[in-house]
Amino acid sequence: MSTITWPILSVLMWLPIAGGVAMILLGDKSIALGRWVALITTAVTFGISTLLWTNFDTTTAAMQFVEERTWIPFFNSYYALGVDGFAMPLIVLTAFITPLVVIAGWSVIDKRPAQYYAAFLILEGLMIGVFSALDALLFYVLWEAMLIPMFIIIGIWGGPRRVYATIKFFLYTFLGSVLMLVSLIYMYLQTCDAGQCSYAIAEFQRLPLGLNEQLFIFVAFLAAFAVKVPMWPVHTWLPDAHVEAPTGGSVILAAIMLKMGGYGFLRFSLPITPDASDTLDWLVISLSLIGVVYIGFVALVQNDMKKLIAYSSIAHMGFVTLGSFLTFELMRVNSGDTTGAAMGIDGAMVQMISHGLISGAMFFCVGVLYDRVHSREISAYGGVVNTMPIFAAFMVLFGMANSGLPATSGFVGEFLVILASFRADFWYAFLAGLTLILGAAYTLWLVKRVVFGPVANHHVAELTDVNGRELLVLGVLALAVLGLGLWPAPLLDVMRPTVENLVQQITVSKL
Amino acid sequence: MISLNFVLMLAGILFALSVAGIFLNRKNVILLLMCIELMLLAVNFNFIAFARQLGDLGGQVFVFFILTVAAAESAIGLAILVVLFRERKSINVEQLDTMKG
Amino acid sequence: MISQSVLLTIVLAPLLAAILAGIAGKVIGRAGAHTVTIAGVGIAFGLSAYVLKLLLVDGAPIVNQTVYTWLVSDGIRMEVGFLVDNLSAMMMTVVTFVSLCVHVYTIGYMKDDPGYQRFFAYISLFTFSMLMLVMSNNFMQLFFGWEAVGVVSYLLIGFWYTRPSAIFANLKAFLVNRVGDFGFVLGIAGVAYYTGSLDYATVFNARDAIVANTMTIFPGVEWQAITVVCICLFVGAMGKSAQVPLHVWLPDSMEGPTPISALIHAATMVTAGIFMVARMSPLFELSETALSFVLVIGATTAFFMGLLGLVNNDIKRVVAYSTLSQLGYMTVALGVSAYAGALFHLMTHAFFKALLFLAAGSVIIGMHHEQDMRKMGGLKKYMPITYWTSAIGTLALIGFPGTSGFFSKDALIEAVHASHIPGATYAYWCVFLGVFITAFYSFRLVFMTFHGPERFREGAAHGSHDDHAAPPAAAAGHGHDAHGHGAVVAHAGAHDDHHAAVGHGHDDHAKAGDHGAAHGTGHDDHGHHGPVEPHESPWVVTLPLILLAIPSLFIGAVTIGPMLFGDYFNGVLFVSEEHNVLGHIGEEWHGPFQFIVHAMMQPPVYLAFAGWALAWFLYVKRPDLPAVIAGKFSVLYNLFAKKFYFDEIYQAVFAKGSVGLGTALWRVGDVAIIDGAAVNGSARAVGWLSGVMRRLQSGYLYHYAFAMIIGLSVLLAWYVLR
Amino acid sequence: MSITEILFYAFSGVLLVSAVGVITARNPVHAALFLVFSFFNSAVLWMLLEAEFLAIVLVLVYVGAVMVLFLFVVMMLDINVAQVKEGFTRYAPLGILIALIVVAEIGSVVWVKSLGQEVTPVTAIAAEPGYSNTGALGELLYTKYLYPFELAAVILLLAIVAAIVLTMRKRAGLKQQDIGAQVSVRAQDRVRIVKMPPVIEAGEKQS
Repeated sequence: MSTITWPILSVLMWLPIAGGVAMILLGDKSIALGRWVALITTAVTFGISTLLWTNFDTTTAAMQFVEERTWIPFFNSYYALGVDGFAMPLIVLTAFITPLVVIAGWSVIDKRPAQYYAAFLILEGLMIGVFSALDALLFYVLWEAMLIPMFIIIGIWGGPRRVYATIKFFLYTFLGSVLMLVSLIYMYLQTCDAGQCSYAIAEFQRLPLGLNEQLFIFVAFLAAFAVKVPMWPVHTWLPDAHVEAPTGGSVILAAIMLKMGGYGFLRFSLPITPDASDTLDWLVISLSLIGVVYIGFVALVQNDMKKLIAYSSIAHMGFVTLGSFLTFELMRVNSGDTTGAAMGIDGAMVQMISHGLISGAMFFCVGVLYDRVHSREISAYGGVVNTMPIFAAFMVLFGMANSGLPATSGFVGEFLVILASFRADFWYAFLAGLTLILGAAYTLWLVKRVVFGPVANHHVAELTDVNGRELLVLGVLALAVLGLGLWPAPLLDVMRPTVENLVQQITVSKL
Repeated sequence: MISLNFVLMLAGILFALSVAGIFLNRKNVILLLMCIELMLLAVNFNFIAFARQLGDLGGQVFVFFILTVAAAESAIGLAILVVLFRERKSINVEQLDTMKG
Repeated sequence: MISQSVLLTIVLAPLLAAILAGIAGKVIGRAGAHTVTIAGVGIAFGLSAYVLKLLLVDGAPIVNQTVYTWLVSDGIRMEVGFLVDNLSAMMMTVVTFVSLCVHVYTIGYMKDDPGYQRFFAYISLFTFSMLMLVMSNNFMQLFFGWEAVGVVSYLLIGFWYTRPSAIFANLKAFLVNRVGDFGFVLGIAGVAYYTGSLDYATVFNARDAIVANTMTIFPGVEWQAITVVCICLFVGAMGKSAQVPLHVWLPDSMEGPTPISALIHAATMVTAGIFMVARMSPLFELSETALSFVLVIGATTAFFMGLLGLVNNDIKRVVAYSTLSQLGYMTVALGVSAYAGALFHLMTHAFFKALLFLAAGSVIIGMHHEQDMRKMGGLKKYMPITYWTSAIGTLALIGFPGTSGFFSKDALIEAVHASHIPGATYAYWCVFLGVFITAFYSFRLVFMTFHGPERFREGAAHGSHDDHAAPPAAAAGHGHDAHGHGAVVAHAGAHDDHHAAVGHGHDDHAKAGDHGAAHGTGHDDHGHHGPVEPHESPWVVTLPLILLAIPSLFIGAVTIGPMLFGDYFNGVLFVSEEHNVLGHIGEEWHGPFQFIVHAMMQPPVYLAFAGWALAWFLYVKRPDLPAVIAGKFSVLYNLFAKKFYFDEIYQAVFAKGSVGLGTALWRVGDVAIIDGAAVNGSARAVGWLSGVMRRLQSGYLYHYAFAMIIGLSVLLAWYVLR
Repeated sequence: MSITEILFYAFSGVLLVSAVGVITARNPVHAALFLVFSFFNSAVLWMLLEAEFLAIVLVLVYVGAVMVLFLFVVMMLDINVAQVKEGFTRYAPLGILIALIVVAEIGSVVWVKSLGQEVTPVTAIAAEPGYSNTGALGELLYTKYLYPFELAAVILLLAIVAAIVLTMRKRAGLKQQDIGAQVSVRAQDRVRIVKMPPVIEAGEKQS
């Protein structure tokens, strides 16, 4: 029972933004204070987000903690917030990762630190807003607004090719999302024709649409979300963005921003255009599988640690899209039986959360090394374990999690998706399962070349092991990764009504 | 009674003349400005003719505003011209290609 | 009644010990680390034995209970729980017993190693994982244990992480295992699909649902679902139990310290595949195709991997090949539905193979980390306990009548003989000839090591200028091999396997970063240049040898009755009537003694004696002959020495192929096509277009004015003429 | 044909002729004078079209102010007429063609599509007794069009300021008063207090 009477979602959304503004006002001179402001703001946000979890009603698929205020009366658009089983875990994840990012950047960022933190805080607020927006216009505005802080983070604190990377990142994501805007406006006009103009996502989901309309809308959504996920072949912005981004930027990008694509598929594509999804699911599934296998091979040959992890992110996110779109194939193969559909979506969601933790952790690991040696090249390392045993232990743990070891969170999502995809087609499961081999190959080869072996050069010989701050970040992430891997049931319980509702919703044709 | 058509035709010819003037005097900014004045005059004719025809003084009010804006425009235009001449010692339009892409 | 808390204690005691030793290793120190882990494993062993007693003596009911619900998705409950019946109780006891022995042994073996606490943490963690695997009551947890033992094995093979060969071997081991796990996961997915559950009991009850289905994997070919599922599951077993063609990791895994070779790569983990297939016997029984597949793979492994043991000179690798071959025997037993026989052999093998490995380790300690058998000989008088215990192990391995290995192996061969499923004849010949080979290479090892001249003395004399064709890489790989006796280092290239090329490592104690001088202190007592004087190992090493020798000798005779022909596995293993070879043999069962008498009239025993005799002839009587024979049959010799070129082929096809494919996809797909043509290409197209368009921008005001006017008149014309 | 029509045609003809003069005159001064002349003609025509106030404004503002401005500028700037007129006829055919097209288009709208006939004339506003064009216009401007009117005033102000800002320049070597600098000056900028050791001259000592 949601017993919270105060507007918790607004607080979650605006508190970090207010903190960010405060950071800008404080300026770089009082950065010692500013860091604490940032940390406390994010920590409090995380604290509040846990209330979201504890007060969440796991028996209903309805939106919870709903707030609604008129926003733009002319468009009948509302500042409407609310969460269900999809949004809530992602919000908690966002609130969980951001304090870690703040801690990770504690003494590392010396160029305009106040603005650095401000960007992250504002970004956090916007991301929470995206996950909780119930109004499509609000969603869109926040969705685009989110690009700005990330653009700034990569563009100012990024590496040498940051300009290329930021522009690529921005254009890619923007190109996708303007198409989404078109279809949102189209649906808005459709609601007007139906009598009551509305941008409410729930209205869109109820909107009766013909197959052709659905196909266009679906493709527009696909453009927006596939870029964000990212799916093959619109993935090439991600490695570049990751390579150039500062550690914190990479973490947020991989851990949370990529999830927006998956979230979008679940929130928009599937329920709004079920028939188009049915028609085009082969496309999404084949792109996902190509992503898993193709990207797996590409990841194998990367020389740059961040690029490797970025590619592995793409491969892992392939599971999200695969799991989300299995329903229709399942119905076709098993003559209308949707058993397994919920498992696929469950798997997709768990994969999102778990990938958020693991890829974040992997990027933190790279960041730890980068802060010391200032190189991301794999060949610049070797035998790190000799000088940084504690770090090496974490790196191996996260590497194992990244390759989907049971008892780490990385396993849960992949396992569920493989189980579900086997129901649809043996070859789906076969190709998806290849990630067990490929994921282990590229991750552990990375671990082998970086962590193990004799000390490779004097840089490695001079390394010092993780300090307390880094230990805290990595330790917290390790606990989360193991915790989710050992007992994922609470997460699944939170999502169950929403997932079942979604499956039920998408199996009913709108035609 | 002056027929509306004749006034409109007069304005049209005047307008066409000023268009031709822009083509002819393309190098002389002052003459270009004058042609624009002439063009506005042609437009004003239409407003006035319709104001009379429809018995609506709104047209004349518009002419009033056009005159105001045209006066302002020519004042600023000429000021720019003066500055330009001061800089370049010429008002030859062909030397003004800083907007070249 | 077996309470859940007992079971939890069995599992968690080693885990807690591992965590304690791993995280607080510095705090509790070396003695603390081995104390807590031995205590943890000791508790686990004690309670396992207690549970076994409860089951067997007190007739406690089988435990099948859930500890907690891992997750519920789409109606499928995935739980963590325990199934303790006679099978798992047996496995638990064996695992914890061998593990306990290995823990004690490690105190001696690793005493100078800087990673002492870490090592104990790992092996304790391994014990935990293995227990989770065998005690599981569902596929999910089985898979957890399955992967967890793989990870610990990965960590332990790469224990000496500064050695390039070790970290190459551990990556290879993990990846090859992952290939198996890939099949295994598909099998589990299939099980979940057809039965809607992952719980053993539910699945076995619903197995008819699998049989009823067919599936089309390749268009036009209908497969029985049960066959696909079973073969997928067996692929997992092939990875873990190192069956051809996924066997390549096991010989390389000898890069790890010897205790773990004994514990993981001989006694317990590699038998997980055998255990799993036995557990799944209700499923495998339903598909004769799958059984045939199992049989053929097992037979191939049993015979051909044995052949490789003939030519190897590394003491650990010979034992490793014998492990491969013995795993093949077990798999053959599974293939002919003699699950009990496989498990029986698994158990006896666990004891005698752990014994052999630990004995080999003891020899290695005694020889100051020399692993090449050609540098040994005549050790009998220096290391009597090691000699006698390894002799017992060898006798058990070759199936000397009366030893435990004899009972399990002979029953197994009988079972294959009695079977009629496709492939049984091939399998019979494989295991039959395998007996001879096993006996030959086992005694070759014994004779080369313990008998004959004391070759280690010559080795030191001219070891430093050995003219082995050691590639530079090998030399580099040994740069840190700082033991102060050059002979050992120089023999790096002596091994005939190509892994010397990547720096084959001796089982030494070199630790990362211990470059020469730094390490010297730890080995002061070993750091002599003169002839190596072998010595008997300390009691912590010999005690486990003796402890393991006892069951190696006797456990077969004691347990063959109930396990093979009795009702020990009733209700656990399922054998359909037409496959029941053991039942068939069991009709003639009149006790162990009669079994021996009966076996003495059969050829296998004499084959074993023949192998023994041949080994004696070639390595004691005429030690000059082997080289001559090798020269005569150089093609065959090279084939064996190169391990049938599996490594080379895999390296070329899979490793190089993947990297090549990855590079091609990246360079061509991503960089050239997607980024180059599509992304930057569209940017360039826009650039080109604007380059064209900019010519329109002459910069002349009047051009713009003209354009406006012309546009205006055109617009007007369109408006007028419309 | 009434007298107004005759007057209309007459002045129209003169207007067109003088317009041609504007665009063809070689000398910009002549062009400006032609423009003045056409404005005068227009003012007459506007009176005929019952827009008396605007006619007066046209003469006063345009002829009186704007055109004088033009003339000032023309005379102020030393324009190289020959250079400016160079290539005069290069675009002439195109210009004439465009002009003809525009005329044809407008003509077709007016005559072929009979725009004039479609617009039904209302009773002339001037017919009411006591009607004053200026008064009526004023009433509209100060009521209905008050906002635009004020905006127009702002635009004019803007034009004034802009014209001044654009053309004002500081000549080098010209001594000018800088009020800002004068006001913001501080004492220490002007007076420098120098501490000096007392110098005792040799002669003083003696005396």
